[in-house]
Amino acid sequence: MSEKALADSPVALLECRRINKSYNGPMVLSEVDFSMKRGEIHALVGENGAGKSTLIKIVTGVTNRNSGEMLFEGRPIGIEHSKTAAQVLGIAVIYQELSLIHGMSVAQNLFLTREPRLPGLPFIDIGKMNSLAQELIDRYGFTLKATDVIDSLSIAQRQTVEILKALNSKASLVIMDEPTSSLTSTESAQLFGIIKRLKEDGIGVLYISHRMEEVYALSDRVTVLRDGRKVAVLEKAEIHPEEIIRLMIGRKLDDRDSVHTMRKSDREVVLEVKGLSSEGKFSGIDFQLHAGEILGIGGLVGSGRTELVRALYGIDPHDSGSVEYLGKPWEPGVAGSIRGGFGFIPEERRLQGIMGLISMTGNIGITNIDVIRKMGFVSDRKELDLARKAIGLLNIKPADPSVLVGNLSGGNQQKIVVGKWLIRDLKLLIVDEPTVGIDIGAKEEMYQTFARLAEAGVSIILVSSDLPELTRISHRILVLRKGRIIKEFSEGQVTEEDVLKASSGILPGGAK
Amino acid sequence: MSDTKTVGGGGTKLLLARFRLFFILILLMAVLSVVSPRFLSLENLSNVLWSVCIIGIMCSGFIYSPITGGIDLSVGSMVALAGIIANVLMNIVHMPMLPALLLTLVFGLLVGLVNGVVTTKFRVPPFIVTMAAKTYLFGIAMFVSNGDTITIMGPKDFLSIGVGKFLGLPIPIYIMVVMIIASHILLKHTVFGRRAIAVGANEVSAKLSGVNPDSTRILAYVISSGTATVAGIVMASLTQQAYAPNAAGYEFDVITAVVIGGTSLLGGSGSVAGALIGAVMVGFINNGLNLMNMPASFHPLVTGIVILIALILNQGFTLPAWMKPKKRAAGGQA
Amino acid sequence: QSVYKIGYLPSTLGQAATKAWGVGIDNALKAAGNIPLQSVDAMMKAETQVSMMDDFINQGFDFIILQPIDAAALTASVKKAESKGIPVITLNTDTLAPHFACVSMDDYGAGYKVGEAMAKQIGGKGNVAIIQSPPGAIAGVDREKGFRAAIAKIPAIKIVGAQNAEWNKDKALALMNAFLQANKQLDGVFAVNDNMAEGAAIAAEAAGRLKDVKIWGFNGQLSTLLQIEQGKVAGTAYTNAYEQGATAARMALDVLRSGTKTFAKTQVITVPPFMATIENVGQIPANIRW
Amino acid sequence: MPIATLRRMILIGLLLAIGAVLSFLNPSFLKLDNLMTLLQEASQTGIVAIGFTLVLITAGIDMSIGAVIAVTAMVCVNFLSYTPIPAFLFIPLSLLTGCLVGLFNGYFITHFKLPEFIVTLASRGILAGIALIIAVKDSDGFVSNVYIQDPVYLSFGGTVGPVYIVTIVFIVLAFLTQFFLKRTRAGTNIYATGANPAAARLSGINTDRSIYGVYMFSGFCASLAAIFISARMMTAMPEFGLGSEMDVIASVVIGGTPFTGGVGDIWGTVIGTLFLALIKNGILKLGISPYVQPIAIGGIIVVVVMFDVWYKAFAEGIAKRSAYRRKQSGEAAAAVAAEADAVAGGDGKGERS
Ligand SMILES: Nc1ncnc2c1ncn2[C@@H]1O[C@H](COP(=O)(O)OP(=O)(O)OP(=O)(O)O)[C@@H](O)[C@H]1O
Ligand SMILES: Nc1ncnc2c1ncn2[C@@H]1O[C@H](COP(=O)(O)OP(=O)(O)OP(=O)(O)O)[C@@H](O)[C@H]1O
Ligand SMILES: [Mg+2]
Ligand SMILES: [Mg+2]
Repeated sequence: MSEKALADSPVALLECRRINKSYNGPMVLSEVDFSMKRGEIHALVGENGAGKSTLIKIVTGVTNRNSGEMLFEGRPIGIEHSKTAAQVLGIAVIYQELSLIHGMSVAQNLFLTREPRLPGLPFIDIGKMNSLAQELIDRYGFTLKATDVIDSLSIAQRQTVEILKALNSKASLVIMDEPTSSLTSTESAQLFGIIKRLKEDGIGVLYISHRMEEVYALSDRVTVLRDGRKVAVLEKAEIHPEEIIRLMIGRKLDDRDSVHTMRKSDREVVLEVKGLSSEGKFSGIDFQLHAGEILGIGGLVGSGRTELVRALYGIDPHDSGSVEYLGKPWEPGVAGSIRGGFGFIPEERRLQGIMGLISMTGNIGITNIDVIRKMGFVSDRKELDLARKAIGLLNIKPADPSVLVGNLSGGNQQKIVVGKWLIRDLKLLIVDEPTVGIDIGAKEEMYQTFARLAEAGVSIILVSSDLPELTRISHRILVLRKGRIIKEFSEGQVTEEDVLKASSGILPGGAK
Repeated sequence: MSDTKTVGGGGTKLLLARFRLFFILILLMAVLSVVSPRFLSLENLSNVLWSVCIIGIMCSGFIYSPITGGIDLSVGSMVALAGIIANVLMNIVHMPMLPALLLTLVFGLLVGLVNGVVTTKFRVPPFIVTMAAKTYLFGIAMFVSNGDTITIMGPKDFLSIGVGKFLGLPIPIYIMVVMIIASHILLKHTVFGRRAIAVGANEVSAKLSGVNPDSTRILAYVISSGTATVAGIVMASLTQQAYAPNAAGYEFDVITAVVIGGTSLLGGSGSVAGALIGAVMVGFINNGLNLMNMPASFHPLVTGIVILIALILNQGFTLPAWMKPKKRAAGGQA
Repeated sequence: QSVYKIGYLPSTLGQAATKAWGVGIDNALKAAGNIPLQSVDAMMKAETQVSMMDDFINQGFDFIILQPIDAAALTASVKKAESKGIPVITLNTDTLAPHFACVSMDDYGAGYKVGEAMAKQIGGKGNVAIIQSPPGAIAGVDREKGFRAAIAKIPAIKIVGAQNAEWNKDKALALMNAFLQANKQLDGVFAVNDNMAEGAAIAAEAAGRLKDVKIWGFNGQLSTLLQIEQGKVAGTAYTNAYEQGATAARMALDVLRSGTKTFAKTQVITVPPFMATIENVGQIPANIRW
Repeated sequence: MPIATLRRMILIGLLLAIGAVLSFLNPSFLKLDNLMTLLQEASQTGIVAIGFTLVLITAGIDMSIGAVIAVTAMVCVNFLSYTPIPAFLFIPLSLLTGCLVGLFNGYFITHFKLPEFIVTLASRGILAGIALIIAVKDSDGFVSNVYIQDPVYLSFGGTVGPVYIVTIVFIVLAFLTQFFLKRTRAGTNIYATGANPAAARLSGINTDRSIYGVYMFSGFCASLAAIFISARMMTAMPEFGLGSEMDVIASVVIGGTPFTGGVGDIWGTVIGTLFLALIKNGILKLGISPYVQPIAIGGIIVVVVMFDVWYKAFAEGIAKRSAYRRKQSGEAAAAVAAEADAVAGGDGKGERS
């Protein structure tokens, strides 16, 4: 059968009917219907914890459904299909959590379980594997070496390997769970090209993203989930930004434009950094941070932003330069920073932010141990109060403080990471990519929280690759490039494009 | 159910697990009392506690090494070495008892410090560091004692620690109970306890929250070695003997007790009370087998099987696939 | 006269008996002209002892005094040594292959005598228990067999329990507690070494039943003789371990000087045991207490 | 790769240096007999260590290997004493013992999700008991260690030329296992299982099968070693091998296979085994107090691993810095061009550095 004929055939590529699921507790999915066609780009959207990842895990057999029916290319899929079934069936998945094997090369990862073998023998043909892998990389135009070890790649590069891995299987359905959450705009653009190519080849793409622009631009149809129920399926013509958001979160959001005005602060200087350098990471960093100011730090991936804020917080040492905090010389160090009123929200949530096997209370308590301690002992009651406060503040779901954080949805985990700082008495909050994986409603809430904090006099350093976010909420933006401050936007109107150009070394003439 | 009990690595599930463990213990006691009528006598139970006290004392401190995501295999050798050093100080250097025991304790703490520093500052996996320590501490014990089986003849006060009684119960039982309670409070209600759990659960996250993972870990090994030293002193006085191969392999008994008690070897959770129950369970099994006069060959076999059963029961029983009732296909409508 | 290289290879150096043999050997060698002795510790592991034997052979020792951890396990090594012209004396445990000599303590016979002596102490009737060595440890097994043979002759004495305490004092202590619990009437306990007898005595004393239970050990090490004098341990099968070691050393020197290298039959020398009890323990002079 | 290679070179260098010092201090060291027995010792540990390396690669641990040796030896002795089955038939059968134990371990680890350490520790106890129970007894019911005289069985303790058979088997097994690890899908799956089990599962690897596989192989290797040990000693004791876990672990770790999983290979283990055997032999040779041996071995393990950790950090630092410099100069230009394309109407000038 030709591809064209396949795409037009009446049998849906994937059909889910009345799927129910609970993880020993409340229903995570109830009576969810879902269907998609060949050659279709279908977006699945919903708030954090709406059940998107769970639905695709059920489709791929990683998790079992409680009840419901599933058909793939017209054939029913059993309730306990094996973990490899997704591959047997021809479904390729890019999971929300990266699933590459460290210590192995790009090629080994791309061909995992499908390694080419010497003709007639059970032995792997390493040379062939590497050349096939390199071919694949080149075909899609990525700059990777097949023999590079995964550990040496940046997060963005790893994400591209993940994408290539999915492309490498001859799948008729490709599922992507937030594939762009850690990609830069260039790589994202590349990915969109690939997605369109897949569509042309008659392959269905199921796409999950919290970046609404992408959803509008790409999808042929959108399914909206809310609290584990399907609330709507929108055809191409019906896809309107306000409508989707309303369906997702049940209310409208303010309009946002892409041009923002920067404003200088004349309040007292909280932090003054002079000539801060750390070999191989950043050098000659000078800036001042005022009370109640949100200082954005932009730059390409790998420009040294994370390293800079880590050094400021005192996790990593610096080589030279000095820091003044509240007018006094300051030697960065984590414990001292926390005591001094710093807060820090790290970049990689699962690795650095949460303790998955521990309850929300425990996670929040350890950061605020100074608040709940008394002569070496801790007060359980105070700790619980803090946890309740954080849950209320960010509307964390479920609202049970004894739930293990590892069992929360990705977005709610991120809320814990942020929330545990917000309940403290802060003077300076450092946030590194705070809204990765957070749904649009929660994002807005978080922006408002930042704005409120700033109003109350808290200074915020915001590292973000999300340009709309960066330009919209920052009062001032520093752009880093190769570890140096290449540009400062402190007044006038700034567009996302200006920041991007500066990050790439193309300095706009306008501002400053 | 109130939430207050669930803080810091608790969770309702763990609470249930703890009760479950208790039920398993009761079950075991019931079985043993049926098998051997002597089992439930007060005197026998006190004897079991007496024989468990070395392991129990070791557990009280050892538990911090798995909680912080490590392990301390050197505790067995430390017990033996502590006895030898205490004997050297008291009967060869002729120090008075109290300073001698304190000095022994200081030595034990130093060993823990070395273990901790090597694992944290030099980033050597704790399994290897403490396995090596187990080996060289044994060597040192052999070296110091010249390989002798030393019979400790005095001082009188020292010998009465092990065999003396207070209110009808041997003194080591009191030592064990006090140390277990202290350790329980340390784990559940102090800053150090919280930090130890946090470091075990996610070191990076703990670090970003202002916990110093290295010093927390070092302290964990110091405590572990320290309690092993106390156990060594009690054992020396109990057996009136100091001998390098004594207590060899006790580290495995301690690990078994702690794991039965619900402590994860991966770090981030642990229960001192559970560890005590675990130790008592192993003690009961041995005692029961002795009472029944079961041939020696069957002891390790039965103990191993009971341990596996206890672990499986404690973890929440999962039926093997082939034992599960067959489910009808999806949702019934297919 | 050339200096001989003589090696002493006990099961472990850490026990009073193995130590005393070593001292006995060393003293005899010193007396015969400052002949050096090298001793190594196999730490109770047969595999280790075998590889140490191999090493002694490779290093070209002239004579090896071996206390085999296991009769069967060391047979191959003894054979190998003698085939390379290195005569071997075994101490206490004979191996299965014929070799130069075995200086033995007669475990079976001594165990038998312990049985008789204990039976007399408890008046020819009652309950007794045995604290065993690990299964397969030939010396312990022979002692137990001898003891059982003696007790079997007296129908009024019942063996109510036999358990392994792995030569350990603390295990013997816990075990004795169980014996005391399980048997309201317990009249005698035979521990197959002194160490375990001492452990049993601690338990009996703590339970207040030391007077009722006659605890016997085996070996006759210094501390146990002391406990016999104090009335805590009822008796032990004492052997003069110094003399045993010295005998082995003197035989070694004789054969080295004679130059004989092959032996059709193992020469067995048995050192007689002495049943030490509170009545006669004073007869053992201090210089042969070890 | 160069990191691992260089480390290996250093270890080999050290090996040779210690050998040289020893042969200088004690002439009997270089005797062929001594070298061959040294290799024999190393091979006995080494065979077990090969299996153990695979377990470590899956980030597991197998504490039951010592007890497997004991039980296998007992199984063989039972065949010898009570059946007329010839050795060449029952030896393959008895090798199944280890595989069965591995199956048992694998079942409890994968099905009940119990920690590897505790499962294998429990099976160690169970096996130690079984070894005693099935041990051959004399007429009074006491364990008696059989003196093996079966010529076929004993031939396993023999030599080909000057080389012990166990050494040859060790080398062949090392080659095969290394090839299996690096060149088959099953081998790759083992690495993936250890490096990131969740990701491996998502990639469609049956991690349970890998785990069953490594524990069964580890058991198999222990059983194989048991044949050689008992043939060498012409007997089998129910406590054979118990406690040898530590030597095996030490060899593997000195060889450079870490506890974290996903990394390691057989050549490292081979070198580690030789290293440990050499140290032990050396201490014996130099007539140093036997009590120094544990002190020295413990110390060496710590020093080697400490060096490892330091060296890895050092080498990684260098690699990172040079990669960073390369990036700064070369790839930056490409990135600039790409970004410039993406930004419509960019009027700035591309920066070159
Ligand atoms: N392993 C688990 N055990 C228990 N509950 C879980 C588990 N995984 C997910 N959940 C719960 O299921 C719900 C749906 O989670 P899911 O990961 O599907 O959300 P999502 O829509 O992908 O959200 P996000 O956008 O934040 O990734 C959440 O409430 C979450 O807490
Ligand atoms: N010590 C170092 N040696 C070599 N290269 C380094 C070093 N530190 C950082 N780099 C490189 O420089 C980059 C700086 O990383 P950093 O995470 O600070 O960038 P970023 O601007 O925060 O980007 P991201 O969006 O990934 O957070 C890294 O990707 C790494 O490749
Ligand atoms: Mg998700
Ligand atoms: Mg960053």
